Amino acid sequence: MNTILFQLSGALATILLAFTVGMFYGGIRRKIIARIQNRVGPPIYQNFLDVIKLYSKDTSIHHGAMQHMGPVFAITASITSLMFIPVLNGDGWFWFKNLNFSGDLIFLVYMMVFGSLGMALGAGQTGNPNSAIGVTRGLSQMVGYEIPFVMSMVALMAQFHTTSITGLMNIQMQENTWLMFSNPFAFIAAVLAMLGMFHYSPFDIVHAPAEVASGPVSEFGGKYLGLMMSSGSIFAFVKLTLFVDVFMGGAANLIELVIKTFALYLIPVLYGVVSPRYRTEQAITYFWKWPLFFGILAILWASF
Amino acid sequence: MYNDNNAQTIVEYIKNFTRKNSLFMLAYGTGCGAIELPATLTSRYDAERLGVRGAATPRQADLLLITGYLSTKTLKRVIRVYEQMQDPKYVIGFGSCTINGGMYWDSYNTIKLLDKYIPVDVYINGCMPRPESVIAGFKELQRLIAEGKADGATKYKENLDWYRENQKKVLKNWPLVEYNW
Amino acid sequence: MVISPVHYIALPLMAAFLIPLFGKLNKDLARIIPGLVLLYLSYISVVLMNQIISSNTIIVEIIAGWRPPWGINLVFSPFTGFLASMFSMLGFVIWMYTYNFKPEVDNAQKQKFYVLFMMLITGATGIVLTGDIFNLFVFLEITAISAYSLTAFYRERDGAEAAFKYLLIGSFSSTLILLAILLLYTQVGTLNMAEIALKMPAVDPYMKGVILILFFVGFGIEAEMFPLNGWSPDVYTQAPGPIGAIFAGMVVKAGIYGLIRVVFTLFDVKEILPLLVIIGMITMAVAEVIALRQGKLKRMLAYSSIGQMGLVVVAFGIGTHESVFAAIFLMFNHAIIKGMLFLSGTYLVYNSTEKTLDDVDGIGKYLPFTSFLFALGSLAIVGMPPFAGFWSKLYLLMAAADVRLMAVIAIILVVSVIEIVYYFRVIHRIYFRERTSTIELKIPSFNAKSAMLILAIIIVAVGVYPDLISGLIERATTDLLDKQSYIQSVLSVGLK
Amino acid sequence: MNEFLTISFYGTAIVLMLIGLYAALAKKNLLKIVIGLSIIDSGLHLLFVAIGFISNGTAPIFSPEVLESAQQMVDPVPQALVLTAIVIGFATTAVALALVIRLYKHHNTAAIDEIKNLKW
Amino acid sequence: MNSLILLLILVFGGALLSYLLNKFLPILRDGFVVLLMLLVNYVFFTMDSATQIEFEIGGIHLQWAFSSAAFLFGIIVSILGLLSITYSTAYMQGKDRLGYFYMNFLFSIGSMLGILMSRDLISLFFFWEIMTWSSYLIVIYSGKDVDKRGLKYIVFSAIGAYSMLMAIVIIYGFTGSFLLTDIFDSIFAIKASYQLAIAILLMIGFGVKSAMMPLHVWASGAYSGSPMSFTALFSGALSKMGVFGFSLVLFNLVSNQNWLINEIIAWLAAITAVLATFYAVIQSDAKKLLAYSSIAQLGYIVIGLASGTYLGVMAGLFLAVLHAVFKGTLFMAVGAVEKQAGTTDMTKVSGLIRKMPWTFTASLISIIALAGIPPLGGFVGKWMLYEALITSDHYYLVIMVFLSSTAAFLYSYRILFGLFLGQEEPEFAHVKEAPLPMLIPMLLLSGISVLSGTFPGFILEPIQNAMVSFGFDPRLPNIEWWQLSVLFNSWGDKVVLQNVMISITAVFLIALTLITWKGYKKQRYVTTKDISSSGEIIQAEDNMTFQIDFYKPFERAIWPLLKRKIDDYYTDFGNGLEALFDLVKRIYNGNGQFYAIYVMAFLALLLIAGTKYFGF
Repeated sequence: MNTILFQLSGALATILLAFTVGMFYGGIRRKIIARIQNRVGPPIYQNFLDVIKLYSKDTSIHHGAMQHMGPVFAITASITSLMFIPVLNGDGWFWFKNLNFSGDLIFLVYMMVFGSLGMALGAGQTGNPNSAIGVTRGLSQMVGYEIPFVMSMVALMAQFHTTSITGLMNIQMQENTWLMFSNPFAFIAAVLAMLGMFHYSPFDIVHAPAEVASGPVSEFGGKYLGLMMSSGSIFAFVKLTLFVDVFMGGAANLIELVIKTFALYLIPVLYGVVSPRYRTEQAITYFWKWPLFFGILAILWASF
Repeated sequence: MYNDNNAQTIVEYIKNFTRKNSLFMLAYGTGCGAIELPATLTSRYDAERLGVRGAATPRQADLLLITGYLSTKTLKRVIRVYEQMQDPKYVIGFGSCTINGGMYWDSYNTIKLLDKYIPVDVYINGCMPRPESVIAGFKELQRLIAEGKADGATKYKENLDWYRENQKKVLKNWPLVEYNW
Repeated sequence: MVISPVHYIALPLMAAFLIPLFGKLNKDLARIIPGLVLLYLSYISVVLMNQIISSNTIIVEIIAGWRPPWGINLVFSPFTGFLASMFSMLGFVIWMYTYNFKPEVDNAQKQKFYVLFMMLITGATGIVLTGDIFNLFVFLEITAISAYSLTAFYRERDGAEAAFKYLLIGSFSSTLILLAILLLYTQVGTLNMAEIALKMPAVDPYMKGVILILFFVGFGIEAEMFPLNGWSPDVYTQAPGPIGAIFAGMVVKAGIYGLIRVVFTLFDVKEILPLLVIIGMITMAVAEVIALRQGKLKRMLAYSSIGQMGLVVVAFGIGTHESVFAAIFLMFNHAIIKGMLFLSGTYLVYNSTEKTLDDVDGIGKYLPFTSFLFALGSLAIVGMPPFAGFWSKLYLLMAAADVRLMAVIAIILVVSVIEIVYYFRVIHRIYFRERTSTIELKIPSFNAKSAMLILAIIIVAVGVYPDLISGLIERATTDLLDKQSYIQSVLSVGLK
Repeated sequence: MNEFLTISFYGTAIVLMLIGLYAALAKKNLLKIVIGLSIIDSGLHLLFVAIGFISNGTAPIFSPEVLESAQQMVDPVPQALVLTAIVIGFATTAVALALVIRLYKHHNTAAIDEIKNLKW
Repeated sequence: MNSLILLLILVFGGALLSYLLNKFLPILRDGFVVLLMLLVNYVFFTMDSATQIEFEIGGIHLQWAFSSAAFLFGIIVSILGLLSITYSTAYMQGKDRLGYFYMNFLFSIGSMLGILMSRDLISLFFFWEIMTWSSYLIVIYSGKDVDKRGLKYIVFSAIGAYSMLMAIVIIYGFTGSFLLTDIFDSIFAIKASYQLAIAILLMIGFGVKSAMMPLHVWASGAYSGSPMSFTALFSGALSKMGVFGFSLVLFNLVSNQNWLINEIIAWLAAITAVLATFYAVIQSDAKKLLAYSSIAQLGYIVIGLASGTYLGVMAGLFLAVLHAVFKGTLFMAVGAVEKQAGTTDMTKVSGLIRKMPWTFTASLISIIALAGIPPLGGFVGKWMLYEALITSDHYYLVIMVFLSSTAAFLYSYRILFGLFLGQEEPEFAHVKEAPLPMLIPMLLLSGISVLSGTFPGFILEPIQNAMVSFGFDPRLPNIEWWQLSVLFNSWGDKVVLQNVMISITAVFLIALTLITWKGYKKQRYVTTKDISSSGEIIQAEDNMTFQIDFYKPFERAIWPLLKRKIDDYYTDFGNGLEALFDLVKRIYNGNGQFYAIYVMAFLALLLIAGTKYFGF
């Protein structure tokens, strides 16, 4: 009983951490964009205000059960993926222990898709053509970036003969190195794929403000949008943590985690700030050129 | 139906605080006033520092910004958009046209006073109002929200019959489906 | 009356001459007599087959007291008996079918038809049963002449053209065979096949080769081998429908019988067997390929028939016991299945003059029974289980695999695919097109239906349980390949 | 003399057959083709008889004189065969002629290369 | 009576009887076929596994028995057969020629059981052909576009069957026996080149049925053209006969001796999976989409089998079972839509979710399983497949599979969106939920999809039994099926399925409760016509559905791959052949004299060449 309570509280702590960090990262991103555009920009806690406001909206409109459940799918995906990622190295701090022993990379890759599909279903239910257009763009783009991402993951798994994240982290601890140095090509491919994963500019055709309204979330407002924003924040944290765990040797404590994830987070943000938007097929072909090439190199590197 | 003397509870205070600092704005660029918004939002005046940011659809928006005159044709769309927004929601009438028709005061197909058709929380006058006054308008709206006085939506619901009557006077062949309030 | 193989020849011949006489007495009698004769022949087939199978002997019937090798004798062995029984039974089924066929044709015509029909039966059965090479030639000519006439039976069609082509080529066939017989006679001085076979090793090999080639080409014409079969598609197309069945079931079978009798018993030269295989393959490939591109139903069936005969030739050409077994099985299957296809196909294009495939579009709705049987026959002939065609094809492939003729197997299977394409195309047309043609349809009479049904039942029964027939065929194979016992049993009768 | 007779028999037969073959294969007229076929037949029959023929032979009837004179008998079998073959040839020719008449009525021509309703 | 014979007699006799019943007592027909299949299931599941029968027919020795591998596939056939025939009773209501339909339906079920029980190649081929034509007769049942669709199916089936037959007779020629047991023993004595030929020919034979890449062109038309109740069985069970055959060939005939064959097969299957998925993505007819998706899924199965490792084979067989389950459901669901709404064209039909909630639920679950998303059964299969491929060093295959299954999300979403989500158009306002006999099979099958995600043990155990017969050591822990929740790969990494299920369910339920509870009273439902569209007021008759060119950007990106369909090559080949054949046809030019010249020329040729080539 105790252990279950312990685990639950640990899980809750992880979620809170992820939520907070993700939210702040979002705020920081807005701030960075603002500064680069020579603006003052909103306060970095602006995203909290947005989310709380969204939750506190009185009415919420939905077009049917799937729209109601779509954000739930999304949040389920992010929280579950979070549950299966080791947040800190080794034993870490006891309340950040979670279920990471029961899943591996392949599972995680699939779990991360769960949310997009659920959200897509919710968006589909609304009947707004913009939502559907956004979804098709998002899914198409996903096919693009998942391939180099999985290639780099496969390269790592192949190189170190383990498919679990904990296993990869242990290897990094034992060999006292980061996998981004052991297999640089994998890291490059993964980072390039990560650009797409975050759906930031130039790969923001999914939401494409001013083009397809806001894409999948066109009809979502109030608590639904709030839930989606929360899920997005957690998800951003999940992705960053995954990358840190896999490529950068994980983190021994929270500060290290924050620093590493933030450093990583800057890549898509900064790349995005200065980039215009790719069209969907351009995005796909983008991912299927250099990232794919690096992915193949990574696997070759791993297998020889 | 607000009461000045009622102190806000802490929850309401937080709610209002977040509401005022996170205004998702749906700019309905009906008239020439829309040209002032880019200036308001971009580097020089940077409305985002106040938490104001654009929203793509009425579902996500808190604030409806009516920038300029409304012809009867656009009125029905504005009503539609307003009704699609989720509570709490606020309306800013932007420019003289929304107050008295402005330079279209004698036009046969523009409405003269927006407040007769949808409840306006804040008017920003001027033709065009400069970004400074727009920001002042936002500030005013934020003040109202913080004090819990920006309750146009409530008014609209309570006096729906009156609003409908006015709307129907202008809009022949009532085009809207009755909204399921 | 003592049951004797002579009846196979005597009775139909007699019937042929009696039909006009009886026709004078009673119109129906002329039509009934052939049926009775064929029924009787079927009956004696059963009795005689039972007799030779159970006693494991061969019946050698001496005609007019002249003993072999001087006289003409009839040999009723498992092989010849099998074919003769098949002919008579098939003949009976076709008689059933023709009994009410084309009621509008006047009586005199019908009598002519039955006369020729009986002559054809006489000839075909005679070819199979006779033990004398010149007699075989005579029967071949009887068959051929009645076949020419039957081909041109309908005046309104292009029958005469087909018949003339047939006659032209057929004359070459008979000339070559006659020439071969002549040369053979100069070499061995006898016409009895058993004695020829006995004396054959002494013949000059060069002469032997020439004679064999003459026989090969001569019988090859009747057996529809590739460059020699120009006549056959026209004939199948223009002859009356049931006659198509008879051609496929009897005339061609008699031709191939002559060929293999000459090759296996008379000459027994293994060197010609590869030629048989090659010619068979070419025949099959060319015919099936052309059948694929046919726009006329009967012509398609004709080419398909040629293709099947190619398969039979290949099977004989492989020359092992298993392959000959497969070949005889194929002959049997081809007779019944192609017979049924011709019988049912005739009704599908009954009143059409062009008999194109367009005429069968959507006919399944109007002639359900006939269409169903046609479809069943199609499935059977392409070798789908559980129909008869499957087993013969399987045995042939097994035999080919035994001697490692992989190319043969491959070609047979490729050709089978082509076969499937065109047969199923017809089935599609029958069932899944809208009927566009306005030609009046003819519902088969009861006799016709039952005739087709009998064949269908045989097809399914043999398909589900091939042992029904495989025992007989096994005996027939043994008999065909056992040259010594043939010689002995024929000549021992002579020595008595 | 004998040899000459034999050779001339054979030669004539072969020449006849070749003539017939030429007619059957090269002539376009149906009637000529039929005639060609008949000529082939005739040549063949002649060949048959030639094979059975023995110069100065006797009829194949067993009688004391024949046995005593030890003269050779003409082989009777080819003669029998030829009789049959002639009959058959006759029948074939008859059928052929009937067909030719029918064809001529039907097509109004007797040229074989114009009678091509049935092809491919 | 021997229960094998009883089984066959039941099915085949039942088939004929159902035809007669339809003719004389059509009321009893539906009940009869369902009862019959129940009975068949009863006989099948109560059968003693050692039952076997041997006999001789036409001089060929035959042997029938259910091996454990066959039993696994038998489970699919019998259960899916029962469910799909139950489904048909409602789905086929009011169609004509039902006797024909049910007869062939039962024929194909019976022939599948026959294939599975045959322990010799002849009865295998015999039943295989019965299966081919009976399924073919159903494929052409609807009578639409038969010339192309039906012909393609039958021609490819024939090519497959005949190459199989060729392999069979070659085997016979060398070993002198048709019995599988004899062949397994003596196959390695054959010369290597022949062994390779046999393997390739058998692969072609089985590859056609399991829709391998160059031989798959029949599948989309055949799957989408048959009545959906049959397609459920067709794609679910009938195509698995090819997989069954593959397992025979791969494990018993080539048996890891030829790793190259395994590689080639795996790569072919991978290319199949990728290309078929891409084709599925660009389809706009739900049936076609599912058909291509089936091809792709069969690709995964074959990859799993061809990988040859324990986990890979297990993944392949697991996916085979699961594919029957979820694709069966999906075809049934699409059939329900077709029946109720009249079309499955996704550019027309949309927004059925509120009309057919249960059908939607079933298809949602099946789609999640199909896409391989945790926590449903499909994920278990996918996981095992990936782990097997990675641990056996097939890295690029993993990428291919991953590409295919990522692109599969596209069509997964497409079908749900196209049929059930999106705008609710007034022309489909009349649509009602499918009747119970159609719903129950769907829901039962989707129940299996759900259950297998958490408790895969109940499928994995029969699979392991089957694999033991292929010569693998059993590796599953010896525990009850509901305890089996941890799957290991050969590097020792694991996934704990029950944890996954618990965490996903818990989070989902909590989030759902919270979001529902929050502001429940002020939550409003609006119709799909009430969407934000720049203030435009959408009237009921305005069609706002986005369905045409759904994945156009993706299509543009992959266009180089799809530019030329394999089908086109076949068509060109066919046209070329036909032109050639037309040339050949000219040999018979109609001039009798020419034929005579052929004769004389042939004679002359033989006389000249005879002495030289034939020795006389």
